[in-house]
Amino acid sequence: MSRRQRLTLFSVVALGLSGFVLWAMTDLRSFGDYAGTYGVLLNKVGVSERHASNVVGAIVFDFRGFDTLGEEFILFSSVMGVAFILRSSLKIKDQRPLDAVSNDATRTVGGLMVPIVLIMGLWLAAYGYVTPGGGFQGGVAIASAAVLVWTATSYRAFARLTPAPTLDAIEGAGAAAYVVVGLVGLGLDGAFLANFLPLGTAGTLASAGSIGLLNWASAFEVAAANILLYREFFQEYVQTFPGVREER
Amino acid sequence: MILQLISFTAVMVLGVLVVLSFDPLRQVMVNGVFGLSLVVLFVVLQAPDVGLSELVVGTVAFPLVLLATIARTKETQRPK
Amino acid sequence: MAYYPFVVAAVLFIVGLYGVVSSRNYIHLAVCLTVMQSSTYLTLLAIGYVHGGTAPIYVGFPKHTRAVDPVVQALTLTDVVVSVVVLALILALTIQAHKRAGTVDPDKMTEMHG
Amino acid sequence: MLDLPPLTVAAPLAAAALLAVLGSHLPRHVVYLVATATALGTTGIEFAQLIGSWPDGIVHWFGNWSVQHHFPVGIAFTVDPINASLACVVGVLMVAALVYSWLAIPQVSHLYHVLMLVFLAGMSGFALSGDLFNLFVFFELMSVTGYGLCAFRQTSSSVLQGSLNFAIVNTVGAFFILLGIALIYGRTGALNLAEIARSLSGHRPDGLVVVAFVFIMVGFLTKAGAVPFHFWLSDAYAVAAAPVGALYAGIMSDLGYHAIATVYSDAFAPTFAGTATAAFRDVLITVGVLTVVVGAVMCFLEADIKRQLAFLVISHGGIFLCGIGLLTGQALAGSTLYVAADAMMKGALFLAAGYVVVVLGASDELLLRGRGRGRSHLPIAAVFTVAALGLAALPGFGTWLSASLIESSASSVGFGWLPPVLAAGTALTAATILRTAGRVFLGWGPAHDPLLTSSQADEPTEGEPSEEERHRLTLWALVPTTALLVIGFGLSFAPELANYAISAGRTFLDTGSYVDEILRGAHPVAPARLPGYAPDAGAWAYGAATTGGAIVLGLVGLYWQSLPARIHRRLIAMIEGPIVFVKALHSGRVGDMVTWLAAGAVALCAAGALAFR
Repeated sequence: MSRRQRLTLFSVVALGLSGFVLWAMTDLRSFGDYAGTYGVLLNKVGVSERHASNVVGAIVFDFRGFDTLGEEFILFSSVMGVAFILRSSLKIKDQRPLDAVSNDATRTVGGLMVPIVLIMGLWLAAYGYVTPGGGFQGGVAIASAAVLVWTATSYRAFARLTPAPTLDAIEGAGAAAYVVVGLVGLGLDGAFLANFLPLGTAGTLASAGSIGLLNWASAFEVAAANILLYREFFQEYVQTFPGVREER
Repeated sequence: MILQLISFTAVMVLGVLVVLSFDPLRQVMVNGVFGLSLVVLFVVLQAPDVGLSELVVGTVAFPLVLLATIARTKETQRPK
Repeated sequence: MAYYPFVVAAVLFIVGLYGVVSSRNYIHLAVCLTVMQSSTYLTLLAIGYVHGGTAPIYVGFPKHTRAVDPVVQALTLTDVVVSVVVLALILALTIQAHKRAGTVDPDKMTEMHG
Repeated sequence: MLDLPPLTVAAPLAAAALLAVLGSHLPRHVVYLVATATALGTTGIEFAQLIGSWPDGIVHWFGNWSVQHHFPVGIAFTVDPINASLACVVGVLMVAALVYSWLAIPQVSHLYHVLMLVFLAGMSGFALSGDLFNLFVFFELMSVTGYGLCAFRQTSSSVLQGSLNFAIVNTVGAFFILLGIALIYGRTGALNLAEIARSLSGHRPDGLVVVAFVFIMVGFLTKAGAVPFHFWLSDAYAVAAAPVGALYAGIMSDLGYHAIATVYSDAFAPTFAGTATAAFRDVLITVGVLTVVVGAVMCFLEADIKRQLAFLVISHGGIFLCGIGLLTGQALAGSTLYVAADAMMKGALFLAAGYVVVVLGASDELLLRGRGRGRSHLPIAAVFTVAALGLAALPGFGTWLSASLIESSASSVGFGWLPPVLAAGTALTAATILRTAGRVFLGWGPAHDPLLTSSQADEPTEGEPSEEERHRLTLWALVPTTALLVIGFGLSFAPELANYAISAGRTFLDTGSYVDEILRGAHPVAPARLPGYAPDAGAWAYGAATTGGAIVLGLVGLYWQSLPARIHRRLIAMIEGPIVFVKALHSGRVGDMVTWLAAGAVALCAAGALAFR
């Protein structure tokens, strides 16, 4: 098809598609009027049965914790896939112009931000099942702190601070830990990912049983996975600087 | 109610703008604003968990990955 | 207002689809995919919203407060992760495609069929 | 005793995570050993699970969150003999693919093994899940690892283009699924398939239910490569490395079709009961026949071996869809056995094609003409030909037995015209492979053919293999290929297999007992005794027609230019127009593909609206 033919066909199709989508959506209950069984039930029993004050956290790591296992591995394998595709096996030469910024003010602010963002990330991860947040959000925030290291100092400092083998190990260990917690549940309680720890008091850190373990496993996995992802793309970016040659 | 109306409309308008920004660099910026409008909407819809996710993803992960790719593919390329 | 959120979601879906179909740049196309994906976030969260409901987090609230549906929020969280992942993979492929073919235009990369 | 279903996913995932940690420090052979042993172990678990699933099925509730307050609050794997046998096929193919990789590409990075193991887990989970959103999660897991694996050898831009198209089109398909899930959740407030069925039953389907079901179907049809959602598939599968392609072709596509059967019979069948069932049957069979025909024709017109196989996958997927679409227990049984037997043939052929590419240095049939002559190429020639005969449903063997189940079931629901169409498609695709074998290994036929799409490039589509690879590849690499062929052919000799399958197929389609089993923990009534299926005369005729047709059409494909000029000129004039048209549709542009995807979605919605309103 030529471009024009494609867009003509698409305009007809888009018209039909919007019609059907709207037809379906107007059969929903009107906005704000929802009373679905699943959500209502979990809102009712989530805190009492799981002792997790954040019901979303309880769903993510327990009621539907198996979805999250899949999600962890989606992230995990995409990092593997990106590394596999980019094959950044090239050594970045020790070149000076690899730094993102050379402005002192930016560096100072960036440097100050690193601990703040890091602590924020840890806090988000730690209180995931008590207040909003959780392993994923915390993990990405921790990874952002590592990015700030780059803006504040140099690419080399960033690369040295985040050695790929260590990150590989953390990522793999986090992902494996999730599976292992699941398997322990299978061994002790007969169901994969079944809770095997005391539930504790809702609203405190020592609550919610094995949700805490899964939460931390995923926080480590997500943080390492994100840093690895950024690294892959940074290495591509760094190659655009003059003086850096591709090896292949 | 008004807040919901405004944030939904903002998301819609910005989403259309993202698609219609053909220059990649410009699109990254518009996309960043679009991401923020989504965060606001999620908070308005009482979904702070999702809002936080979108915040960390939209302000760090998306722009970083996109900017690196844009920089990498910008140079005039020699054929293989 | 009763169906406005769903209309917004439908608009984003179709507009994102238009972006994917008409795009001349894989980077632009990947971002259009995330716009399409945000349509699914909107649909999910709008479905689970309850007028006057609070967030499904029970700290400092009496237990009988009406809250919005927590399940759709959990689903949306997974959805957000998927969006990052897909974007990263497509962009990685785009970088490699640019190295090999020297272009990021989907329509120019059709050497397979002439 | 441990419950087996979660282990089919957990075991490969744990091994993948372990390899990610240790892989870069271990010698390659150790990495291969760990990966292959894990795949082998997982396959063992899957077979044990298949045996355990007869006849009652196995339900595993993750986290012990089963039905509470009369509602399923967790996620369940619902294993029945049908999906358990598909999981076995996944395992067998993965073992063969890893063994082949070990022999053919031993130096690959450990990331490859990590991705392969996650891919195994993704496909197993996708086959077994009984929860709508969990199905989506495994769909994405399978897809994401697939995108990474597709860009295996990026020496040419066609590899990257194929991978990009794969990623983009499948992602759009996934959004359709997600929107469908959101809609159905908005209606039923449930994600468990049985609970959705209970909630929907007794209500006539309205716009929401129809559109939601169609959108979910669109995503799965995209993964499966049904016409008109298939345009990405031929580009992606043709460029995938042989072992990866064997998995895509052998089972990943077919899992998409299986997911449609699952979602339909476990969740939507009650609300579609009555006249709508007939309409649904018509829709599925229309799509299936279209897929069979377009795939077979494109396959026959292709000169590149890998692209021939890609279109063959599309065409044979259509047969599978027709078997599902007949909505009888026997046809579903036939379909499942067909997937199993055909997967072995397709997997074997992809591995054999990979071998040909490395050893003979090209993937274009015309270019390779006569290059495969000589005693040293005898084994690969034999494997290639035997696989082609297997695809042609050689009477008495695995693929034939399963095709005969579909064939004899079709007329019972008023689709007597269907078997000839399926036979024609089967014959045409098998003829293509036989033609290629004849041209490459015997030097038959001319070196030019104006009908065939040929790049005439010396570089194979999947990229140039290194000299080292060529040197290293020995006849041992044909061992996994041969093993697959033996399994595929031998299936028909497993005692009572067809009868067990028919019985399982009937249970699979019985939504009522499924819902009772999941939501009330009731055990389904075990079938009193096995049906006594024996292939009749029609089945033998079917097999004779496909095999004979394949040989005749293969010869026609080789020698049609030698026909008297008058005849062959008229022939060309007759078919040229449609051929040019169909070829032009396969433009390889992602914008076109997505447009066709959306057009297909609209067409299906319209069909649904007409049928149910």
